[in-house]
Amino acid sequence: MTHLVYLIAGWGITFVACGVYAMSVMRRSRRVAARVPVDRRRWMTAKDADQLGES
Amino acid sequence: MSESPTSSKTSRLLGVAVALGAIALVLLAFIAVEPDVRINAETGQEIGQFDAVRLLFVHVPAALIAYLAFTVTTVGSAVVLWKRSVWWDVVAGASAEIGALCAALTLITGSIWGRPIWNTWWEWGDVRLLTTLVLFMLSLGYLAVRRLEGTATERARRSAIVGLLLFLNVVIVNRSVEWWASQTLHQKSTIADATIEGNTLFTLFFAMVVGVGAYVWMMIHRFRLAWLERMSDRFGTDDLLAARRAEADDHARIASAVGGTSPEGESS
Amino acid sequence: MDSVVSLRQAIVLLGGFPALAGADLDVRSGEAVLLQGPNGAGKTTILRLCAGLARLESGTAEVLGVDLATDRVAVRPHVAYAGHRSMLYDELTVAENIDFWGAASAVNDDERWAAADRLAVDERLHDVEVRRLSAGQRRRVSLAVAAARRPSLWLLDEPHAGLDQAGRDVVDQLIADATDAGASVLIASHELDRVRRSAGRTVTVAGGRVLEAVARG
Amino acid sequence: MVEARPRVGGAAQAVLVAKKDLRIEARSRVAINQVVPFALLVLVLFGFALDADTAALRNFAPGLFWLAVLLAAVLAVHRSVSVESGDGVGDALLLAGLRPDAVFVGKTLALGGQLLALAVVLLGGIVVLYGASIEDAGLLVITLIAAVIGIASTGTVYGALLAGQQARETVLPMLLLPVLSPVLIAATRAWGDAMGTVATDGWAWLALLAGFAAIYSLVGAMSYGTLLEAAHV
Repeated sequence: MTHLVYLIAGWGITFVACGVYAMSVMRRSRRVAARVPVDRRRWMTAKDADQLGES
Repeated sequence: MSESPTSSKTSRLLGVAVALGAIALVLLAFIAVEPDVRINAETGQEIGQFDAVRLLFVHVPAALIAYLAFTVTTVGSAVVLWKRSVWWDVVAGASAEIGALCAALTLITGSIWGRPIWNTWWEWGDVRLLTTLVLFMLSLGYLAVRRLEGTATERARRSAIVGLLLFLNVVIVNRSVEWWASQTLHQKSTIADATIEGNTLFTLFFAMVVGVGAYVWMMIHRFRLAWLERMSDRFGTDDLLAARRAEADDHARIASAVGGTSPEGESS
Repeated sequence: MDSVVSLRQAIVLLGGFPALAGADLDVRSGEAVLLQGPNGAGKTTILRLCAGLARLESGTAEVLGVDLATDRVAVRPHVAYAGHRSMLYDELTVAENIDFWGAASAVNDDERWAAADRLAVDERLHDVEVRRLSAGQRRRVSLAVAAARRPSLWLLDEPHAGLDQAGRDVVDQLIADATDAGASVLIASHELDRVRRSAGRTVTVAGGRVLEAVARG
Repeated sequence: MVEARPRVGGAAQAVLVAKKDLRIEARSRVAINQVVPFALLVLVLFGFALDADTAALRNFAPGLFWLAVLLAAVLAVHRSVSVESGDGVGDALLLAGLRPDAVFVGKTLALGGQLLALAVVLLGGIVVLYGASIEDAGLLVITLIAAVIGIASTGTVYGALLAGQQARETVLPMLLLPVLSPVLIAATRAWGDAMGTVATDGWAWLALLAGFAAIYSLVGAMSYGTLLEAAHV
C-alpha cells in the first residue's frame, strides 16, 4: 500500500481526537452530575428552559 | 466503565450504530476501495492519488460536519437573539465546539493528503483551504467569547452576536480569498470525476452518513453536559438564596431581641 | 399618593450570587426613604435595580410606572443614580463633563450650570481635569450632573461619604429640594443620624431582603 | 407617570460622543505618543525582517502597511474601550439615555478619525522607508477611507463585546484579526494597484472593502444596544 504513513497519520489523528474529545465530555459530565440532584438529571424540557433562562 | 450521566437509550443505540459504522467504514475504505490509479493517455504513465485517496473518507466528512456544525451555531444564535431561547444557546455552543474540532481535523487531514498529492503541506492558492483556516480561527474566537465572565444571559447575548457574525464572516472571507487566490488546486473535479468508481463513491457517501451520525451522537452528549452545568449553577443559586434568606431572618431576630432597633454595631 | 417604587419578591443575581433574595419595597412620590443595614445587605443592589441597571431575575419591580421585568431602558432617563463611583470622564475637565452629560441627557445650558451652582461646584475648578479633583469635589460634580436632569427619583448611595461639612449640608439641601419639588429619594447610608433628619422613613435591609419599615419617630 | 423628555437627534448624539472621544485623545495623547510610534516601529522591523531588500520592500509595501495598520488598530480599539471603562462611566452612559446606535456611530467616527491620521503618517513611512510610489491617488485615498471605516466599525463592535472583561487584552486580537483578514487582503490588493506593484483591478477590491464596511456598520449599529446591556461591568 502506498502512502501508508500518511494514511495511518490521517485516520489515526481523526479517531484519536474524536475519542479524546468524547471521553473528556463524559468525564466532565460525571463530575458536574455529582452536583445535580438525581431527580433533576433529566434532559431539558420546556419548563426547565423557562426556569433557567431569561425573564 | 460506569455509565455516563449523559447517556440515554437513544444515545447508546446511536453510539453503537456509529461505532459499528466506523468499523465498517475502515473496512470499506481499506479493502473495498481500489487505489486511484489511472493511465495518462499521452505518456502512458501511471497517475492518480494511489492509496492516498483513502484519506478522503475522513477528510470529506470532517469538512462536511464542520460546516454543518457552524451552520447550526449560526441558526442557534439567530434564534437566541430573536426568541431569547436558552435551548438554542446551549445547542449553538455545543455545536461550535464540535465544529472547531472538525475544522481542525479537516485542515490536518487535508494537509496530510496534500503532502503526497500536491507535494506541499499547505497551498496558499486554494480558496477552500484558506476559508476553512479562517473559519477555524473565527470559531476559536467564538469559543473564547463563550468562556468570558458574566451571567448566563450576558454570555448568551454576547455569543449569539458573535455566532451570527460567524456565518457572515465566513461568506466575506470566502469571497475575498476566492478573488485573491489566482488559481485553485482543490478537488472541484474529484467528486464529479467520471473516473470515480462505484465503490469509492459509495464509501464516501457512507463516510458522510457515519460522520453525521457521530456529530448527532456527540451533540447529544455535549448538549446534556452543558445542560447539567446550567442545572448545577441553578441548584448552587438555590442554596445561596436559602443561605441569603437565613441571613435576613437572623438579622430580624437579633433586631427584635434588642427591642426593635437595628444593630448599629454591624454597620461600619 | 402615587407609588414611585414597588418591589415584590424581587430577586437579583450578581454573578450567580443572590444580592436581592426576595425584596419588597414601596416608595411613594415626594417621599425620602433611608435604607439602612449591614455591608453586603443589598442596599446598593436595590438602588441599581430601581435605576434600571441591575437585571430582575424574578419577582416584580415597577419604578415610575415602568415594569422593569420587560423594559429597563425606559426608566433610566428619569432617575438619578449616584453611587460610589464618580461616573465622570477622568481626562475631561469639570466643565467638559458637565457639558457632555448635560447634552447627552438633553439638558439645556442654563439648567446644567444652575445645578452646578446649586451644588457649589467651585468656578475655579471648571477647567480642572476630573482626575485631579478630590473625592469630595468629584461627588459634587457628579451630583450636579444628576441634578441637572431634574429626575423624578433620586437614588443616592452613601451620598455623604467623603464630603466635608459644607458638602454634607449641600447634599441635605439637595434631598430637601428634591422632595419639595415632588421627587422621591431613596438613600442608602450608614450615617443614620444625619440622613434620618432628611428622610421620612427608615427601612432596614439585610440578607437581600427588606426587614421592616420604621416610621419616623 | 414617565413623561416624554426632549430628545437630542441621533446624529447630534453621535457627534457629541465622537467629539468627546477625540477630546480625550487630544488630552491624553495615547494615539500620538504610543499607537503611532508602535506602528512606525513595526514598519522598521519589517525592514529588518526582509533584510532591507529594497525591491522586496517596495513590492510588499501595501501589505506591510496594512498589517501595521491592523496591529496598531488593535491598540487603538483597546484605548477606545478603556475610555468608557472609567469610574462608573459605563453606568452613566446607560443612564444618560443616549441611543446605542448613535454611541456606536460616534465611537466609530472617533476611532476611524484616529486610524486615518495614523494611516497618513504610515503612508509617509512607507514612501520614505520602502520607496513606495503613488500612481493612482484617487484609488489610494478612497480605499483608505473604506478600509478605515471597516476596521473602525468592526473594532467598535468587538471592543464593546469585551468591555469590562479581564481577558480583553488577549481575546480582542484573536477575535478581531481573523475577522479583519478580508480587509487586509482587499486593501493590500487595491493599494497594490494604486502603487503599481500588482496588476489587478483595484476598484473591484475597493467594492469588496466598501461592502465589508457597510455590513459591519449596519450590524454594529443594530447590535450595539444589546452589547452595551450585556457588558459585564
